[in-house]
Amino acid sequence: MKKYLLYPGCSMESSGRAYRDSINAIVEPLDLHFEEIDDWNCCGATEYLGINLIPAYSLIARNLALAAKQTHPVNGTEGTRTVVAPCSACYLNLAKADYYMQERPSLGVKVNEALAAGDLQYTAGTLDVRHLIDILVYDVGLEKIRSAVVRPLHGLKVAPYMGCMLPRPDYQHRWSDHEHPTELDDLLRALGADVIDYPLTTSCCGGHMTQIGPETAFELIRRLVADADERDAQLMATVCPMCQMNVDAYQNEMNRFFGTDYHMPILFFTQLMGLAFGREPKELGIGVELVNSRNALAHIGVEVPVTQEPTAPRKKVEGLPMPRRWTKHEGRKEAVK
Amino acid sequence: MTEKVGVYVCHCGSNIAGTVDVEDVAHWAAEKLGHQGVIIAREYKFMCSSLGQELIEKDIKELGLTRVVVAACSPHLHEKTFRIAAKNAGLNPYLVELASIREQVSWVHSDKVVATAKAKAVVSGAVSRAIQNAPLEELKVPINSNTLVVGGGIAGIQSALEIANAGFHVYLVEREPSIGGHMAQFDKTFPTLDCSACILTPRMVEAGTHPNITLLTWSEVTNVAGYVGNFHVTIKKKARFINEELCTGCGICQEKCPKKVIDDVYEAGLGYRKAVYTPFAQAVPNFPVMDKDNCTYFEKGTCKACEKFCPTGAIDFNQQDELLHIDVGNIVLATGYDLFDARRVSNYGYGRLPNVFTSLEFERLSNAAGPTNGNIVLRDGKTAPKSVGIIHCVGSRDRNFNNYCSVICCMQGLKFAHLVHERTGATVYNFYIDMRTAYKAYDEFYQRVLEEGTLFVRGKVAEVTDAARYSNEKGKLIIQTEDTLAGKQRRIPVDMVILSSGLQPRHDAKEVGKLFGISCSMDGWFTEKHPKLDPVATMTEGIYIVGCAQGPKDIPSSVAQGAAASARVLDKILQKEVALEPIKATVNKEMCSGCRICNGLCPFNAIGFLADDNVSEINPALCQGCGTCVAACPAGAISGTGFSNEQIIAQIDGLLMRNLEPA
Amino acid sequence: MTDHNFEPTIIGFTCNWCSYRASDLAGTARMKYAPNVRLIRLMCSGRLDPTFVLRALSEGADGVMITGCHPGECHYIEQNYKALRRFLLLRRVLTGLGIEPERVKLVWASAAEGARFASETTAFVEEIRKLGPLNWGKDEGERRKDEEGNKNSSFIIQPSSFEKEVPA
Amino acid sequence: MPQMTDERVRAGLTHEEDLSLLHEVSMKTAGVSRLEMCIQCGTCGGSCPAAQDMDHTPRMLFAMLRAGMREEVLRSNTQWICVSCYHCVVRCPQEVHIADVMYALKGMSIRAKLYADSTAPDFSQTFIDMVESYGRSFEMGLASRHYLKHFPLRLPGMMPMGLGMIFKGRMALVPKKIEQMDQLKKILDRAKQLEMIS
Repeated sequence: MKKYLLYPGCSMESSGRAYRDSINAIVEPLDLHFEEIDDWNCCGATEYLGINLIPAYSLIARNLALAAKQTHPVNGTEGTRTVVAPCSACYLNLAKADYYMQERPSLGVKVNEALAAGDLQYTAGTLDVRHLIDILVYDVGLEKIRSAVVRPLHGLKVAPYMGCMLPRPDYQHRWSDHEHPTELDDLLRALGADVIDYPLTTSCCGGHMTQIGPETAFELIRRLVADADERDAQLMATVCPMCQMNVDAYQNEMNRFFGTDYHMPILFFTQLMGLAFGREPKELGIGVELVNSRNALAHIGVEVPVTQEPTAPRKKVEGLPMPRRWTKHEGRKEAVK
Repeated sequence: MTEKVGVYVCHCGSNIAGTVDVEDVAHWAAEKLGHQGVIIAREYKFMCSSLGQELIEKDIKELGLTRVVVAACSPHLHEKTFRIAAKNAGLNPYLVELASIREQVSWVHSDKVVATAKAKAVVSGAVSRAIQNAPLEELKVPINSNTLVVGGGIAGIQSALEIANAGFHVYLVEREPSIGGHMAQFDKTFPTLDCSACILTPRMVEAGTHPNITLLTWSEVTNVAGYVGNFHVTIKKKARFINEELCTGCGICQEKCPKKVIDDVYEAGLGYRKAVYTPFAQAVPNFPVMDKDNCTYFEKGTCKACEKFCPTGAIDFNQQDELLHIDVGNIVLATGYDLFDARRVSNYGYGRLPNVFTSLEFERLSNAAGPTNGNIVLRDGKTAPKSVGIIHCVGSRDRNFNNYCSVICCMQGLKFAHLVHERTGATVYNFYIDMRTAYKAYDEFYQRVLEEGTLFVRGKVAEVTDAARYSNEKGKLIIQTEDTLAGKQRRIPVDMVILSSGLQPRHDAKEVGKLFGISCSMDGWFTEKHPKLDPVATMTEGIYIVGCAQGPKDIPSSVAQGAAASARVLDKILQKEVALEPIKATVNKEMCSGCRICNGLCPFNAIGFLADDNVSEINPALCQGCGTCVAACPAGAISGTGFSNEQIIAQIDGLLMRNLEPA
Repeated sequence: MTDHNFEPTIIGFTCNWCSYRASDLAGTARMKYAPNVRLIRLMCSGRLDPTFVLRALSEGADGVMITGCHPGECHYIEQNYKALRRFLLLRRVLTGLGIEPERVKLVWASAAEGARFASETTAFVEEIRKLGPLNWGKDEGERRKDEEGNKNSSFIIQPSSFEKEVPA
Repeated sequence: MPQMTDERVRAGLTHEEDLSLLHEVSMKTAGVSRLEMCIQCGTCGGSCPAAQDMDHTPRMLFAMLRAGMREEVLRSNTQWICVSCYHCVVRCPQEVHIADVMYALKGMSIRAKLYADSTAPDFSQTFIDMVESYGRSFEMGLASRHYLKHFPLRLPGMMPMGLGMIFKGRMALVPKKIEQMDQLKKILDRAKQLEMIS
C-alpha cells in the first residue's frame, strides 16, 4: 500500500464536504493510504498573496514544513515525499511556494526565517506536491480504476471540467496539456461515462470574483454552463471545491442575473467514481449540491444492458483528412515531415 | 639550446597604452625574463602596421631571434599577420606567440596598476609557452573535384547547377522520390506572386538532365569518412521496386494501384496518393516509387496490379536497397527545414478544430494541382469560407516553442491574405505581433494587401475556439485576441483559420550534423563558420551549409546561399590542393600500450588501430586537433602539436610567475 | 569570513571556438570584470588534461576555471562532454586531496556570450575570495617569501583599485 | 523623479515618469517577474477571461509600468479583476509571471491606498483576519461580514442559497481552529516584520 500525505484544505470541511466523503469512499477499492497532515492551516487561497508576500508564503510553507515531518513509513506503507491536495487552489499554492522558494532563493531564506519563529523549517524541493487526479491517473492508473468499476456510467453525458489552477502554470510539467488536458476525460471514460468534447475545460469559474465582482463571475459561470448545455451535457464533473461552489451555488443567482434558466448540476469526479464503484449516492454526498443531479443520474440509475457505443459517422469521401491529434506525451521529437 | 626570444608590446594607439603601462611591461620582460632567453623587448605604437612588422622582421634577421612574442590583440585578429611576417624573415611561423593584452586586459579592466600587472603575467605565460613551441609545417592534400550536394530543394538545386555548369561533377542526393523540396509544394511565391512550379520546374529539369549531375533520389547518406578534398561517402539508394532502365514514367501503375494513402509529405496530409506513386506531375526524375509499408502486395502477398498493367515490365518486387560509395572533395548540405508542428499550440486548436489549417496545408489548398484543384474550401471539401483569419508567429518568437523569428511567416501570411481575397472574396484578417517586411519589394506587397482591404489586427492571438459565447459566434471559429492598438479584447468569428507556422530544424538535424561532423546551434540549425563574414562555410573544412539548414530564410536568400557555397567549392577545386592546419595529434608508438582508449574518443574517426603492432595510429589528415585523445592517453603516448603538454604547462607556470629571474 | 584583502589568482582554460571568443567579445564590448583570471587557450575543452589543473593549483593558483562550448554545441561534435566527465572526476580527486572542490569551476559560454563570460568570471573570483588562499604545494618558508615578494612587486592588487562592477 | 512643474502641466502632461516603478514591481513579485521582457504582443489581454471588466488590459498595464505611470497603474482595477486563471501565464511568449505581478500590484495598491473600489481589498483583509484568528478559513463568518458591508442588497437574493448551504451541511456555523494557533501567529508576525524590512 502506498502512503500519501493529505492536505485537505478548508473547503473540504464545509462547502466541499461531499468531495471528502467521496474521496473516503474510493481510497479503499484503490488501495490508497492517505495520511492527513497534522494541524495543517489554510493556504491563504488567492487572498493572502495580494496583501503581503512573505506572510503569504510563510502561511503556505508552514504546511510544507509540517508535512516534511511525516514522510516516514507507517505500518505497512512505504515512506513518501508526496503531498496530495484535492483542491486545485491549495495544490497550486503549495506547488508554487515550493517552486518559488527555489526560483528565488532570497524568498526561501526569508520564509525559513519566519518559520524558524515557530521552530519549523522547510527545504524547497523536499516534497512533491501533486493533485488527487494526478495520483489517480498516473500512480493508480486507469487500468486499476477500470477494473474497480462495477456500475459503468454508460449513457451519462459528462462535461469534464478541469478548471484553471490545476493544469496551469504547471511548474513541474505534470499535465498532458495546459489548455486541453486529457486526464479527466480519460478517467471519466474509464468509468464508462459518455465524455463530451468540452472546449472550456480549463476556463475559469470566476474564483473569488463571486465575492468581490459578482458580475464578472456570473459571466464566467454563464459561459461554462451555457457551453456545457449547448453540447448536451447532463452534468459537469469537477476536480476543485471552488469550481464546484461557484458553478453550483451561484448558478441560480447567475440565472437571475441573465434571465436564463440553466440547470447544470456539477459533481466532483470522485463522486462519479464512487457511483461507478457501486457506492450509494448518500455515502458520496450526492444530494447536497444545490443544482440537483437527480435527473442526470437517472440516466444511469436504471441498469439497462449496454449496447455498443455509437460510432462516429463516416467522413464523407470528398472531406479532407484531419491531422493526428497532438498530446505532449507523444514525445518531443515528433515533427511534420 | 637557449632560445633567443623577442618581446614586442603593442600600444594599439591608446587602446592598450591607455590602460596598460606598455613601457613598463616591455622593460619588465627584458629584465625579469632575460634568463628565459628574452634578449630584446620593444614597445611600438601599432605592431600590426607594416613598420611594426618590419621591426620584428629586422630583429629576426639581425639578432637571430628564434622565438617571437607579440603582446597585442587577440590571436584571432592578427596571429596570421605576425606569422607571415616571421615567415618572410625566415622564421617558422609557428614559433610566433601572441599574448592578448587588449581583449583580455586593457579593454576589460580600468585600473592601470592592476591591468599592467596582469599584462605582465600574460606576457610571462606567452614567453614560457613560446620557448616550448616547435616549428610546424602545413600539410597539403589534393582536392577531389567531385562534389556532393545533400538535399534537392531550391538551395541544393542551385548549388548543384552552379558547380555542374562550371564543368565539375556533382552528386545530388535527395531523400524523397523527387527533387523540388518545399518550393514544389507552394502555389505562389511572394512578393511577385510568380507561380512556384513555373519558376522551379525548369531548374529541376535542368538538374535532372545535366550531364555533370548524378541525381540520386530516394537515397540517403549513411556514412561520411575522410576530410576536405577527400571525403568518402556511403549513400543508401532505397529500393524503388521500379526498374529505372525500363520505366517510361507513363503513370499507368499509379492509376491501377488500388491502395490509397494519405500523403503526409507532398500534400502535407491534406490529400491522397497511391502506394506506388510519383509525388507530383512534374517530379524529377519521373519514375514512381513503391511505398513498401503501404503496398498491398508487401502486406498480404497478393495484388501486383501495377505489375500486371505495366507496359514495359518495369515493376521489380525483388529490388533491394543499394549502397553506393563515392569520393568527393567538398560537400554542400541543403537539408532544409521542418514545418513547426502547430498541434503543439493547443490553444489554436489545430488537429482538434477541423477548419484550422497550417500554412503548408493552405499552400496545397490554393495550388491548382492540389487536392481541391486550387479551390479554397473548408475541410468538408466544398464550402468556401466567407471570412478567414491568418495568424502569424505560430510557434515562433515564443519561449514555449521556438524563440527565434522564422523570417518568412509575415510575408507568407500576407501572400495568403492576397490569395484568399482574390479567390474567394472573403473577409480576411491578419493577426500579427510585428509586421516584418524587410527586403526588396516586400513592404510594397504589404501595402498592396492593405489596399485590397485585408484587416490587420496587432495582437498575438490568444486562442481559437468553437465555444460560442454570443449568438453571432454559433458555428464559427472564434479568434480571441487583444487588439493592442485599440487596447481592447476582441472576439472575431471566422470560417477558416490559417496558421502561419514557423520553420524549425529538421527533426534529424543533430544526427545529420554528427554524420558530417558539423555542429548545431542551441535552436538546432547548423552553425556557420562566422555569422557575418563566413555564412556558408562551417567549422569543418570542405563542408558548406545553404538554405534553411543554416537558419530560416526565404527563397531568394536560399538561392543566393546555394550559389555562394558553389563559389566556395569551385575556389577549393581550382586550388587543386588544400593546406591543413598543422595542429595535430600523433602517437608515439614506443609508448603506446595498445589500450585503445583513444580510439573511441575521436569524433572524426581519425584514430585507427594497427593490430599487428598493437598500437593506435592517428591519420593526420583526419585529425582536427581538438586534443581530447592527448589528454586521455593514460600512457602519455599521444602528443599534440601546437598545444603540447610542455607548451601548456610552461604557460601555466609562466602565468603564475614561476619563471621569473631569481631574486 | 571573507578576507577582502585577499586577491585570488585564477587560471582559466578556454576553448578556441567559444569561450575564448566570448572573452574576445567581452573585450570588444568593453565589459569590465574581475582581473584575477589569466587565460590559457586550448583548441577544445576536451584537451584539458586534469593534471593541468593540479599543476596550476600546486604552482600557486587559488582556483581554476574551465570553460567550453555549451553541451551539444562543441566544435568537435561532443568533446566538451568529455571535459564535463573529467571535471566531475577531478572534483572528486580534489576532495580526496583535501582541497575544496569548489576551487574548480566549469562554465559553458558560447562565442556570443561575452556578458556571461564576464559575470561568471567575477562571480568565481568572489567564490574563491570566500574560500581564501590555497597555498598548496608550498612550504611555510616559501609562502612567507611569496608574501614578502608580493609586498615589493607591483603585482599585488590593492583592494581599492579592484573593479567589481559587471554589466548585467 | 521628475517634478510636475507648471511647465509640464501646461504642456498637457498628466503624470510623472517614475522609471523606478518597473524595478519596484519586479522586486515585489514572487519568483522572477521577467516584466522587462514584455514585447507587448497582447497574448495576456487576449487570453484574459475578465478583460472586458478591466480598465486596462494587462499588456497595457505593463506598458504603463514601463512608462512609470505609478498612480494610474496602482489606481487601475486590472489587478483586482484578475481571476488568477493563469491562461496568460502559460501562453505568454516571454514567460512573464503575469499572475504574480498582479498579486504584487494588489499589495502596492493597498499600501498606497490607491484602489478605486474597496470590495476586493476588504474581502482579502476579512479572509486574512479569519485565517489569522483561526488558522483556517471560515466561510460563514467571511460571507456574512463581507456581504453585510459590500452587498447588503444582494443578501435577500442570496438567502435561499445560504440557507441551502447550511441546511445541506455545507456551511459550518462555528469556525474550526487549528491547535497550534500561537505557533502560526509567531510565524506570521515574524514574516510581517521581514516584509517591512524588505
